Amino acid sequence: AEEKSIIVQSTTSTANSGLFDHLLPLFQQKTGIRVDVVAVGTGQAIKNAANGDGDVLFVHAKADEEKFVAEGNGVERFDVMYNDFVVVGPKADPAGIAGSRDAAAALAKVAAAGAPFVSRGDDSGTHKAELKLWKAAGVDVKAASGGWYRETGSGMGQTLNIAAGMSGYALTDRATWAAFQNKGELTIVVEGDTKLLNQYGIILVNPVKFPRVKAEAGKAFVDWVISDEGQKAIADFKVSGEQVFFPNAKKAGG
Amino acid sequence: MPTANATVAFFLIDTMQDFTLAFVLAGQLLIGLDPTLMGIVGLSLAVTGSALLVACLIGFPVGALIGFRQFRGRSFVIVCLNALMGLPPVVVGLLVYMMLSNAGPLGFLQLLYTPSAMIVAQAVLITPIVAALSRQVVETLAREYADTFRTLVVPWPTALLALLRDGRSGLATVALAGFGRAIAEVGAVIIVGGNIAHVTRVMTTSIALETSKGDLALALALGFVLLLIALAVNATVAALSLATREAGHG
Amino acid sequence: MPTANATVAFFLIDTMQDFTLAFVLAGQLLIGLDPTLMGIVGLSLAVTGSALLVACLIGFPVGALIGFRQFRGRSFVIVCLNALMGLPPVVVGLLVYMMLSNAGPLGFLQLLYTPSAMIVAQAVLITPIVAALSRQVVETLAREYADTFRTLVVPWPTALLALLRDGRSGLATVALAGFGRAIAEVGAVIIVGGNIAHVTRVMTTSIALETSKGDLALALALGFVLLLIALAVNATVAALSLATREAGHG
Amino acid sequence: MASIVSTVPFPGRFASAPQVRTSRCQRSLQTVDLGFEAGGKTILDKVSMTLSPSGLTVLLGPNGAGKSVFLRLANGLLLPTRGTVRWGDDRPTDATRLTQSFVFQRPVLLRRSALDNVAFVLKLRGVAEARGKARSLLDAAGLGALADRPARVLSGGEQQRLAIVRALATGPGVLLLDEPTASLDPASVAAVEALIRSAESQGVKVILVTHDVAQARRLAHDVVFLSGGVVREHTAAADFFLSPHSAEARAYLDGRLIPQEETNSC
Amino acid sequence: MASIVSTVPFPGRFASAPQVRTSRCQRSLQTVDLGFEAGGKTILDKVSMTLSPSGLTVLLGPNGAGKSVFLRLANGLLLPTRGTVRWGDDRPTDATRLTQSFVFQRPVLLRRSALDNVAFVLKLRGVAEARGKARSLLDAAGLGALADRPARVLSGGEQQRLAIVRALATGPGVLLLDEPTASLDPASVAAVEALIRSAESQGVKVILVTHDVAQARRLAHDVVFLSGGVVREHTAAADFFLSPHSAEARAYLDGRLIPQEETNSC
Ligand SMILES: Nc1ncnc2c1ncn2[C@@H]1O[C@H](COP(=O)(O)OP(=O)(O)OP(=O)(O)O)[C@@H](O)[C@H]1O
Ligand SMILES: Nc1ncnc2c1ncn2[C@@H]1O[C@H](COP(=O)(O)OP(=O)(O)OP(=O)(O)O)[C@@H](O)[C@H]1O
Ligand SMILES: [Mg+2]
Ligand SMILES: [Mg+2]
Repeated sequence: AEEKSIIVQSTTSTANSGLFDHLLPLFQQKTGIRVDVVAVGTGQAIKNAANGDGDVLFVHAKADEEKFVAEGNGVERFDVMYNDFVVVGPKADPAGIAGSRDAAAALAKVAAAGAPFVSRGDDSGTHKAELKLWKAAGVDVKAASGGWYRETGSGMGQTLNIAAGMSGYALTDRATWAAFQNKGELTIVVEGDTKLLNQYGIILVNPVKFPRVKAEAGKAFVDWVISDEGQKAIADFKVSGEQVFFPNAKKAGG
Repeated sequence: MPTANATVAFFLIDTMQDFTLAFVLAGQLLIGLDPTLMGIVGLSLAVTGSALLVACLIGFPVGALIGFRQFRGRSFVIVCLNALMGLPPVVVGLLVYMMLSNAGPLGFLQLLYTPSAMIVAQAVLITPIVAALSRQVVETLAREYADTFRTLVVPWPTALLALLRDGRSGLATVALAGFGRAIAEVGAVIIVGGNIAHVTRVMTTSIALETSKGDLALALALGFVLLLIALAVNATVAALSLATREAGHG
Repeated sequence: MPTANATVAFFLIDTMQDFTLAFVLAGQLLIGLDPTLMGIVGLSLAVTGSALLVACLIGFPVGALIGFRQFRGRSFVIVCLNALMGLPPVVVGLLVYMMLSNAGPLGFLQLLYTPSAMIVAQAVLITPIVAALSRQVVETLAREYADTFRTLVVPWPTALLALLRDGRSGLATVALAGFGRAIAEVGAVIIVGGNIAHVTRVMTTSIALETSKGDLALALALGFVLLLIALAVNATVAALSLATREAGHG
Repeated sequence: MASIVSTVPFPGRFASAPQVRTSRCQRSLQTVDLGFEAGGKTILDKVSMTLSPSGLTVLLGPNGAGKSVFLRLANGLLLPTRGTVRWGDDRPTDATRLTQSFVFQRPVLLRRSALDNVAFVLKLRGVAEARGKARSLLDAAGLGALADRPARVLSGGEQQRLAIVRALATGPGVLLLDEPTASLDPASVAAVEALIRSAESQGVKVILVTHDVAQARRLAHDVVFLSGGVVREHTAAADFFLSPHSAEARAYLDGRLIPQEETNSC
Repeated sequence: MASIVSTVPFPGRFASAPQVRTSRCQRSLQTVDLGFEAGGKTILDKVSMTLSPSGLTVLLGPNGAGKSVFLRLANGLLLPTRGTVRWGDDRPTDATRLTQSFVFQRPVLLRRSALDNVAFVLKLRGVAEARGKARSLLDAAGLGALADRPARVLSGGEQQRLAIVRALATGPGVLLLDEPTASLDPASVAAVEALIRSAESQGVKVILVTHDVAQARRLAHDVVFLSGGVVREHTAAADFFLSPHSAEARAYLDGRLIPQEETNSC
């Protein structure tokens, strides 16, 4: 029997957390559909999906996702889950922000101390969230770029590697952080601010616009992810014994 | 500052640990014959092998032709060919992606995110390299043979074959350079292959993935495995070409 | 299905648009002499130029030595050297990262995320390539000269210099191959350089960044600019070596 | 001499060589005001002469006179920078080269076995069973024992002989021979001379460059004497060796240095 | 002959060549049961002989006899597969090679100008103002006009002459000459012979390979005759040319083929 498979365009941070390794076998066992994940930058994932290269888009950049649907590239967006961002930094904590729950204030201190801050600088969901925080903190990072503010223009894991290498601060999603192996001197310094929530959405690529989209199998995946079963599977996913994604599909109206 | 010194010492042990850990891991991976790893290694070899075959089938004759024929604009062609050795993999990946994308002219072939797409991308990447280096290698021999071939009125296809045949030991190194570039390449295959587990994941994309997960030791271990594969391939080629050279015709 | 067909036609235009847009953008970038872009181009050339210099200074003599000296285990050394052409940039990046990181043995140099680190990584990457290809190029000449040098009792450093000198046209292609590999490389420089805006951002890391942002047209435009730079460098080298060849000594 | 021919390393097998040339009608070589410059030097200057369509012409002249360059121009491997070369009405082209065989002063052998070197040209001319024929040609030339050796390891004289066998294998109408016996032992010299004679007697035009004056004496119908890139004389052999017209040729035959003023060669 | 020497292209400048050799005491070349195999063939077999430490020895023999291989073994460029070669008490090493100059049958010139080819060996021997000296050596040899030409474009004879100049430039104690006049015009042959004589008269040991029997007659003190890799005789020149002992040498001198049974060469 020929194996059915779909392609999901997603982001490196989602894939690197290990979530898909947990979810996909469950889904395949149930439906017989194999899910192939292409993990790239958020922008690239959306662009790929907009070219019809993929059946499902699973990212965390709400505004861009809504635009994607509005332009007719996707059928409908569903909230899936959220996790939260944390600020990590060197144990030595040169900016003295450890333990703070106010992310914007903490970042302002980092800027004031001129301590190295490593930004993804790649227009990803995480990067956009970070820029919002800087705005709230009233810091013009564009001007500091190249000085204490370092735009790495790379993925989350790579950016964390760089933060570890230069003992700098960085904003990361908790899932990637939990799965990240090269922590070195880094530790979480700020967490728990409500401004640090990170919402994930899932969209079936529009089969009317892209006739080659495997609509049935794709829809099955979307439906499963936002179903009770899928949501429970997400809640069950743990990194080092810790839950990192919090399902919220029902609330968002799936 | 005794504490600072102690910290430094600790770090030293730290990366050295990563390093030795990588060796141990590489050994374990190899001894364990982990089926996932074997699949990845197999795909790497299959993709790069196919791409190299294509690149040699095109690059050798093209390089040899440019190497021995005199024609207008030859220098210009050589400069372009040499410049194409600097084709960035990511650019090749993008170009191939645009062609093979569902929104692209060849989308109907449904090759994107398949090993075939990776073969295409690697072949595009290394064909200019194989051609440019073949040109250089063949040119030395071509200069030696040129007058003899002209006075004998050797038609160019025959001349081409003769140059490729008699220059094969040099061309083996060229092919190995192409192989090295392709097997080590990640930028192109990750764009057109998508690094999909069990489908298009190869050694280099695995290394990139583990690096971005921060598992440097595992990334390095995979790198050592890749180098070992490259070594095995090179040794095989060397053994084969030594056999010809011992026949005295090298 | 008229609609489907119409849609397909529309899509075709879609990636083609990206493509033409890339050309237009590349033109604008070049004409506009955008200072950020110029900085990036300058850094690319400086890093790759320095790395190539190091690679040639080491790789040429090493390759030439292996090319003309007979010693035990020579074939083995050649196989290893050829295999090192398949050194993946990411692995090189990791190794250099581990050395230069604060936790590494050379961390005190504070080179990580500086252009120097990128030079080191590229040099490590291409030195084996330059050496392996030089070996091949020099070997032809070395075989020709071997008996003459032996009967004249030419000490090896002199022989080395003579081979490098008289084989320079072939070595130019080798250097260009090394240049191409280095200027196109992204995996190593992004790990040790960090692609930090205004500090260590080069052409290839910019291309990778724009790609991951999904701005394929801009990524491609940068790729074209990079190719144009490679073309310019190659043309310069060709002009220089043509000058020597016209003197008749090629 | 006939008795030698049958035992020397090149028995008269030329008559049985594959006859590929479609037209045996020979055409005379004519040069008009031929000149060649390279590296900023005039290497040949104002060479105007006509060689008869058959018979053996010897090209004599000191080192650097331009003899090899002349042969290359005649074969069309070099293009004149002035004047013209014609075989009958034709400039040298692939078509004329197909009827000619050129043995270079430093023969270039393919990096293959001796046998494959000969088989290569036979295949090129569409001869069936090329390898078998090549082997019998080598056997006939007394090189059979060397057939499977890489051509590159042959001795100097063996290489030269292989090049001659290869040149004759195609059954040419014109033979351009650039010092073909320079490295040969006396017996091989005699054999090659016998071959040349035999070819010539079958109507093959031979242009031979040699420094072996005795050989020139033995073989030449007419002699062209070159020095400093200039034809000093073109004389029937009998006259030339009796008393050459030009001072340069006299000096050459006497083994004296040609006065520097009159030449541009060394 | 003396009057020629002063006008020929190689005036007797050997005496003024840089004298690098530290010890003029020549040592005799002695081979014991020397054998060489390659490609599965025996190329030299059981060569045992002693050459006197001075004077000119001519090595004669048909093509493929093993003459060039013998010279290479003597110089130490090849290692014997059997037996030994000794210069006095020493095996061939860099030290012995430093006192020897070898002109190959096919001289290899560096891909540089003629001048740079000579300057290269002078620099190698630590001669000051190498380029200036090289130029005067070329001038003295009548090759001054070619000094700045790439060596690769020189004519065959010019290349051979350049190689000889280069070999003499280092002032060797032993000269190994492999058919050095094969492509030379008669005047250059005379000049080279004069040079060889002059070197020899100063105590330089010369081992000369040639197919020019007349030249051998003019120059040889003793003759070693090789065929099929075997020394057929080693005779004083006077005796050899009067009546060689071996059938092979007689055949060679008569220009006859050496009977196949007795040789392993072609
Ligand atoms: N490309 C070139 N550039 C400069 N000089 C050249 C070039 N080709 C040939 N020559 C010169 O032209 C002259 C004639 O060369 P040619 O080979 O025809 O001499 P030749 O008569 O065959 O001499 P030989 O008897 O030594 O073979 C030589 O002096 C040579 O140096
Ligand atoms: N590496 C090799 N493998 C096989 N045969 C070889 C090798 N080297 C030399 N020979 C053979 O050894 C024989 C002797 O060669 P050598 O060059 O010494 O001859 P020679 O006496 O100098 O002849 P010539 O007068 O033609 O120069 C030749 O028949 C040659 O083919
Ligand atoms: Mg000549
Ligand atoms: Mg010889």
